[in-house]
Amino acid sequence: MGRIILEQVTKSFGDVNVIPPLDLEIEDGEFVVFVGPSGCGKSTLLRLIAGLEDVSSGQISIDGRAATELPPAKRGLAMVFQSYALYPHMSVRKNISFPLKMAGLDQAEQNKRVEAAAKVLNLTDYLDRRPGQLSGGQRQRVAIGRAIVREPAAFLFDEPLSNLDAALRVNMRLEISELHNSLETTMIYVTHDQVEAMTMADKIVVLRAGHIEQVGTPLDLYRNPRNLFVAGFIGSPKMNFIEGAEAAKHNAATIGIRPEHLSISKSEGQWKGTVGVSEHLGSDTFLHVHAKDLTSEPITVRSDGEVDIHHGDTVFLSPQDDKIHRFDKEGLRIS
Amino acid sequence: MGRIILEQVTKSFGDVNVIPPLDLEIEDGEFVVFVGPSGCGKSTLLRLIAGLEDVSSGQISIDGRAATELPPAKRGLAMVFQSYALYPHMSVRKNISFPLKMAGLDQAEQNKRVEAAAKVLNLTDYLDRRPGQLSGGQRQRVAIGRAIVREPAAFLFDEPLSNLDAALRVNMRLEISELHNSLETTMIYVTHDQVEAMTMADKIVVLRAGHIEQVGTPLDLYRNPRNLFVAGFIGSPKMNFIEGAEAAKHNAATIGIRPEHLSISKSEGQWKGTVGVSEHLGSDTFLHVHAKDLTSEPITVRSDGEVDIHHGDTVFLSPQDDKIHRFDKEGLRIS
Amino acid sequence: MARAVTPARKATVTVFAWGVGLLIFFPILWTILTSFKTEAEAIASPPSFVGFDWTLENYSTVMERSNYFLHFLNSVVISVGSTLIGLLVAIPAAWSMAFVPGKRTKDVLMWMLSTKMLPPVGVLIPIYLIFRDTGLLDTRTGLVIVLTLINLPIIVWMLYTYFKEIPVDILEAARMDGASLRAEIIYVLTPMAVPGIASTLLLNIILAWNEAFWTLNLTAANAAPLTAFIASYSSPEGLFYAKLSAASTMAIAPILIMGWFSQKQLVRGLTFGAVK
Amino acid sequence: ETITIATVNNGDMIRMQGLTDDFTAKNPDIEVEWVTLEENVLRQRVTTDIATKGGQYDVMTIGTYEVPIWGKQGWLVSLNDLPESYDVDDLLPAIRGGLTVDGELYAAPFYGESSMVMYRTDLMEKAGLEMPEAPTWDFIAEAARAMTDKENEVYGICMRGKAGWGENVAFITAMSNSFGARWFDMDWKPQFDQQAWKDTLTFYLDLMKDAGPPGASSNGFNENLALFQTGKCGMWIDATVAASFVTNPEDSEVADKVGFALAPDKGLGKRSNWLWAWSLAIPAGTDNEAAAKKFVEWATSKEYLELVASNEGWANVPPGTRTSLYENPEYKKVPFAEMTLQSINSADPQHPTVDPVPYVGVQFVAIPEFQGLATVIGQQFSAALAGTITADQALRSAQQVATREMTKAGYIK
Amino acid sequence: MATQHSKSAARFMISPAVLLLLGWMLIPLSLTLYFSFLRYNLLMPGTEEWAGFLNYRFFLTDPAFFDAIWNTLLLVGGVLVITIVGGVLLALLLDQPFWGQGIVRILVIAPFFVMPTVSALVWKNMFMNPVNGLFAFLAKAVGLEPFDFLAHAPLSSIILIVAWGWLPFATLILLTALQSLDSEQLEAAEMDGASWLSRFFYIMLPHLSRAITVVILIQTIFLLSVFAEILVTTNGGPGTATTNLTFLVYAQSLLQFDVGAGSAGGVVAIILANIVAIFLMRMIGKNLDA
Ligand SMILES: Nc1ncnc2c1ncn2[C@@H]1O[C@H](COP(=O)(O)OP(=O)(O)OP(=O)(O)O)[C@@H](O)[C@H]1O
Ligand SMILES: Nc1ncnc2c1ncn2[C@@H]1O[C@H](COP(=O)(O)OP(=O)(O)OP(=O)(O)O)[C@@H](O)[C@H]1O
Ligand SMILES: [Mg+2]
Ligand SMILES: [Mg+2]
Repeated sequence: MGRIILEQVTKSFGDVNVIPPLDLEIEDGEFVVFVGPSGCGKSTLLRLIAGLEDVSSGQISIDGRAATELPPAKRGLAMVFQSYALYPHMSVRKNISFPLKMAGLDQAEQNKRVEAAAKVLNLTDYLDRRPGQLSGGQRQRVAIGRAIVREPAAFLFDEPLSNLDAALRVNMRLEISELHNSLETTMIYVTHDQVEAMTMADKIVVLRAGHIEQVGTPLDLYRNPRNLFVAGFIGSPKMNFIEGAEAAKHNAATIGIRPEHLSISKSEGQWKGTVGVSEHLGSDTFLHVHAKDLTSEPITVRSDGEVDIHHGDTVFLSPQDDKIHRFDKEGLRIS
Repeated sequence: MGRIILEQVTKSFGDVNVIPPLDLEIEDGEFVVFVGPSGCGKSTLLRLIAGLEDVSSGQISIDGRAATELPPAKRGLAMVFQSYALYPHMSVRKNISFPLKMAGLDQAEQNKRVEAAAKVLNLTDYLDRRPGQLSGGQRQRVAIGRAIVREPAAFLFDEPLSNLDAALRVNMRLEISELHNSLETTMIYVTHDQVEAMTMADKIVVLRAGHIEQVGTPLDLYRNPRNLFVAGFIGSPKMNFIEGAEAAKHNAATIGIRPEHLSISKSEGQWKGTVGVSEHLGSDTFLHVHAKDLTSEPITVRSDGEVDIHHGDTVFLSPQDDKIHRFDKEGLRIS
Repeated sequence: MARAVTPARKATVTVFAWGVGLLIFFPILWTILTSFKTEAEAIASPPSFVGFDWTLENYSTVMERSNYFLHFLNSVVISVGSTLIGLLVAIPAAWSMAFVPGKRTKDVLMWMLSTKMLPPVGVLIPIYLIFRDTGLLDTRTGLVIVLTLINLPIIVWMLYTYFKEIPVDILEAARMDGASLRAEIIYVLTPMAVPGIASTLLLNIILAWNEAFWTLNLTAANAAPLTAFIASYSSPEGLFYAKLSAASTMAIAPILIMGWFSQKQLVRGLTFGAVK
Repeated sequence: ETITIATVNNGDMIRMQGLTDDFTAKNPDIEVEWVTLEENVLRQRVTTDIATKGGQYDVMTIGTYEVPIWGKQGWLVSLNDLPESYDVDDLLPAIRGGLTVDGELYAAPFYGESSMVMYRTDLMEKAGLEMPEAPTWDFIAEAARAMTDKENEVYGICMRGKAGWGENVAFITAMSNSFGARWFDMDWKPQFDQQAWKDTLTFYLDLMKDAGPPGASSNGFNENLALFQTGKCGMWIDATVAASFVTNPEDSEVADKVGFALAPDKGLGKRSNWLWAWSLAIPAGTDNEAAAKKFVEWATSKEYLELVASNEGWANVPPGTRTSLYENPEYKKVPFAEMTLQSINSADPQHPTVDPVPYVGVQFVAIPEFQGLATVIGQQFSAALAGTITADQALRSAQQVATREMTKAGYIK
Repeated sequence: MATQHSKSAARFMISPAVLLLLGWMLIPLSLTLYFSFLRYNLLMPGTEEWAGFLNYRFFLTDPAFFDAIWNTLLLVGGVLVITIVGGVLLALLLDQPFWGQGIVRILVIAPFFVMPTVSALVWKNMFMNPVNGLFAFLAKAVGLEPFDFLAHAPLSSIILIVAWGWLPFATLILLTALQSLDSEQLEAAEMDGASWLSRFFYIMLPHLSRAITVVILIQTIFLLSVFAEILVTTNGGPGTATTNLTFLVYAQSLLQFDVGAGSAGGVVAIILANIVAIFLMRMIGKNLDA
């Protein structure tokens, strides 16, 4: 249940080729996150899997069955939309039972399953409300409820949290993770949020312009990004890149070092620079250090807690040597 | 230019008293951030200053002039709305020059100022587009552009970044900060985002139900929150609170310790607990530790980089003693 | 713009708005008043506003003379019938255009609207011949068909604009939930578009109710609606203003009352639909 | 059996509708459905129906304009076989003549009307004049000017001015007959370029300008009726049926001050009164011919007149159809009875004009093209009355339009 | 949504509407076209014969023809101007808070429910009549000469009557559009120093442009075929002052039952209407996309 295979799938809208041939395997029970810049084709890919768009060529199979030609209703997948897409004219109960009604289940069975789902999602008290009377987080749970009652082969989430405020996002993130742990159903999740991708995924798929740049576990991508793009995309604040002489010293065209792997000191260190903007979060401080001889961009340094360094100070930075990433001229990792 | 004083300002909507008497002084050139839970009156306060709402009682003065009775157009303030409120039927150029046109400036002067603003905001290439053809970040810059061409006494921002995606937010945040550095105009900024508040503000005003809970610099609030509310509100992930016996040991009703001020160890430490969910960000790991004898909520611990601790492990936590915050029965800080 | 409105200002606006409202409504008010006058008073000069002998005579004459209820029933059947059938045909069409737009969608829509521009007098004879040969003359069915056809473009167009406002997501969600096309339209689209559909319905009932050319020319005794009822009171030899006023009042009363009750719906639907 | 009857919404017809029970009592197997409509709508509908053989009606109410045209087409059932008791010969000869084509009676007259002068006896007296029984146009003009008192909203004369073939054209055509004008000569050549027409129109316009009410260019029968009833007209030349309205004290403020006279003449031997009869006809091919005939017979019979008289009084009997009615001593008491009869008798649809014409009809020309043509010409006349064009211009375009239409229709070769 | 499944479903679902309208357009239209080339008078059956372009020649050279086109345009334009200007003003008024909003709204909407014949009769006889009408009464009351509307300003009077009937429709649509204007935009403009008038011209009016196009589109369709009001009040006169195309075709086809000429007129009217339509569509097409 829930193994999804894409073979040589392509998609064009008119003349625009959005997805070049793409292969992907998603194992049963996996939590896969798609990330990539805006417009790279994440949603399109999800919609191809869902059957909401036709593939231009290639094959999709779900659980070993060819699904390329199946209409969405027949694929046995459930989707949670960014906007939740709840039925505004139905009560929460009706919303959740809608897929069951469509499947022709009898009323008693419908009720049983709805109650069960509501319990899991803490929605029991809200079953008779309309979506318009719910808070954002509750709505999201209804959307998930509608998806889980059916016991689908897989869940598809398209940026489900992007409409929520920061506090709710954190909560919902935890809830979805727990849901995955308890249901053990395949989940495909699109997000542009670093933290979500890193904390939720079993496997992250990094996309750029419809291409898969790298597939791997979050920490794998964090530690061993295959190329400059992935290195820059994964991690926040983003990795600092240094080219030229300093990179050559490491036998690379470019080297990368994450802000959290740089230590800063007023007295001594490898690279010298001047402090530009510094951002004090209390828990951390992000310092933007201008080191003109290394790179034109400021180098971001993260240091814990509060540091006694100010705008204009001259400082020295020292990278942790084993955390330096090296890339060749084509931007590929050298390991 | 830009000194704003509120004296005994109140605001009620019908029966609902949204702002109880409130005093606040904002110095010229300051960057003040209003934070507080949703519905606490942040926007209302901003709109009172802008003149978009009438005060129910009290006085507002701007630059020493009584402004309480002035219509918005006469107060010399500029506002950037959460929704940007761009004029959809006008080009970017027209949008930005609108206030100048209203002020009756001649065409040449208008153009000069628009070009200058566009340059600062990197909008020169987009001047002839309509807002509908711009990305979120560009729109926001147009909204700011419309505000800065006028050289107002102060800028008012109502959650200007909340519509943007994470990456853009970071950029825009820096841009606004830089703008403030270069213009040195008073800015009042409403946000519910921790990072924005901490990194941008000269002074943060924490509001709860129309009351000012505390006013101070970001680090001041981080280090010396005046009460439980401020302590819980400032900082992310939020401070852990412990009551009961453990708190009593410190002569307090409640003690608080931030996740970043706890160290974790498998072998020894002050408090014992079991690891629940752990979230790996690569750069950090957030561990949720259940310590039943201390508190029913899980205690959040932040540790740098990756740690070799897993779900279910028994661990020990040690707070940094000097970072423990103590609160009395009323929730007020004991110092 | 939640600044307090001063009572003085509100009072001024109130007086002004009522003045304008009454001015616009005045012809109708006058008609209603006239319907309670005698024929002689109706043309009296100077005209009297309320200081006349109120009489129900005109109403009783009108009720005696013609079968108001038959006409009324015909009007209801014809306007409601044609609107409902119109909706039945238009909803799927509007669905197609709003949710599966093609290159030609706009053209099709515009073409549909342009069929509305056919001047009825130009095609009366052909239609009359067709109706004669199909036995549709003076039948409600015939009128329902004609009115459905002439109002269909407007219905399609209004629904299209309403549907455009419905997020596609929700229909896609229904599809993911296993709904067939039919289920999608019946359970999801239609209920969501209720305000829009309701105002389309109302607007078209009004248009059909007032349609006078076809309803007059294609009916005789059995299917004649209220427009024919009115036509039997306008300008005979002899004075008729009071009786006409009574008849008019009776003809517009049902639709006015319906309009009254559905005013909110009408306003809301139109906001939601015709204008973004 | 159900018969559907299309009628015009005039008072007499409405009354007939109210008396239907008498008919159904006598003919229990026949049911009657009424379609009552305003004149223009009615004409349009029955014409469409009969011309396309729609078969929606069994009895149609039509006027003297339609009967000759439709009769010639064979669209109507001949009524020559009405029973003896019906007494066809009792019908007024002028009326009967207008409904007969080639010896076949194609419609039974329900009521007939001509036009006459109605005047205010009090105002006439005040002006120091006395109305002769058969006035001339010159007297009328003099009297009208004398009676006019615009300050007090009294206008000496009210005449039709609203554009329309049944409105101003009917009136002016009847008037032109007395001035010696005609629509067409024997070769169907329009005659609007002749002096007689110019005299007619100039006379009409001058008189209306001096002594007519404002807004006359949109006044038809009803507008003038309202004016007269509210005491604003000194004289009103219009249909004889108006007499019963203006003398009805319930509706009319001047009921007891009205006198009647024949329509004026110009000394050329023709008076300016028209002739019209609303008549019942049966379309050929109806399924219910027998029942329809029974109805027509009932509605236009002597017994019907008595029925109305016994129910509503003699003044409300449909006038202008039967000689016997005017011989009835009861009816003779009605003030306008005599004048109506005289008016009707003085009209001759077969020979309406001073000079010979190829057409039938006093205030119309019984050819199909007349309605459209006359509507356009009526618009010109009303424009002249409104003062937007001169009489000459109006006649010139009338001539032009008429020539065009007649050429197109093939009358002028 | 653009899958093969949904595309074919769409084609299937739109077809009833398209087929019906196609039938409605093609059958009478082709008959009309055919008749327009015949010498065909209903009152003279049996004389139908091929007439070539005779009917067209006569219709197009009718002296009233150009007047009719001009009147049609004036009528449509005049009513549009009145209803849109009036509608905007009314919408602004009704958008203000005041007591009895609901009732006033109904009062304003009510004329829309009145049948054209009735409204024409009422206006003509009870208001515009220069002797008995209410306007005349008012004029006399203030010592003025009553104005003879239908004789001296016939087209304007008809425009007034028609506009009265359509004003509610425009008001309704514009009012609802106004209510959908984001209040923050107005506030932003206020912060930018815009006066009320500037806000109206620079913010509200552009916002209403889409609604205005909607009003123009729907009303034009109905206004092109205004007929009852003319028939009842002036019969197309005085002269040709109030003859519009529809009335001209009516005079041709229904007064003298000349089906040939009427059909030719109908065809001409259809062509002209479609020229107007194309012009409108151009304009609307842009505005509707938003
Ligand atoms: N119906 C369509 N017609 C044409 N182009 C389309 C269509 N839908 C999407 N695209 C294009 O395909 C590309 C991929 O779009 P998609 O929505 O999959 O991006 P995404 O990765 O989900 O971006 P985001 O993070 O902004 O949601 C974009 O360049 C978009 O413009
Ligand atoms: N026009 C109004 N009428 C009545 N109550 C209002 C009105 N505007 C705001 N309120 C109430 O005033 C309180 C403060 O609202 P305000 O918009 O200032 O909150 P906020 O702090 O900006 O919240 P958020 O973070 O959600 O934007 C809320 O409880 C709100 O319900
Ligand atoms: Mg997307
Ligand atoms: Mg707010």
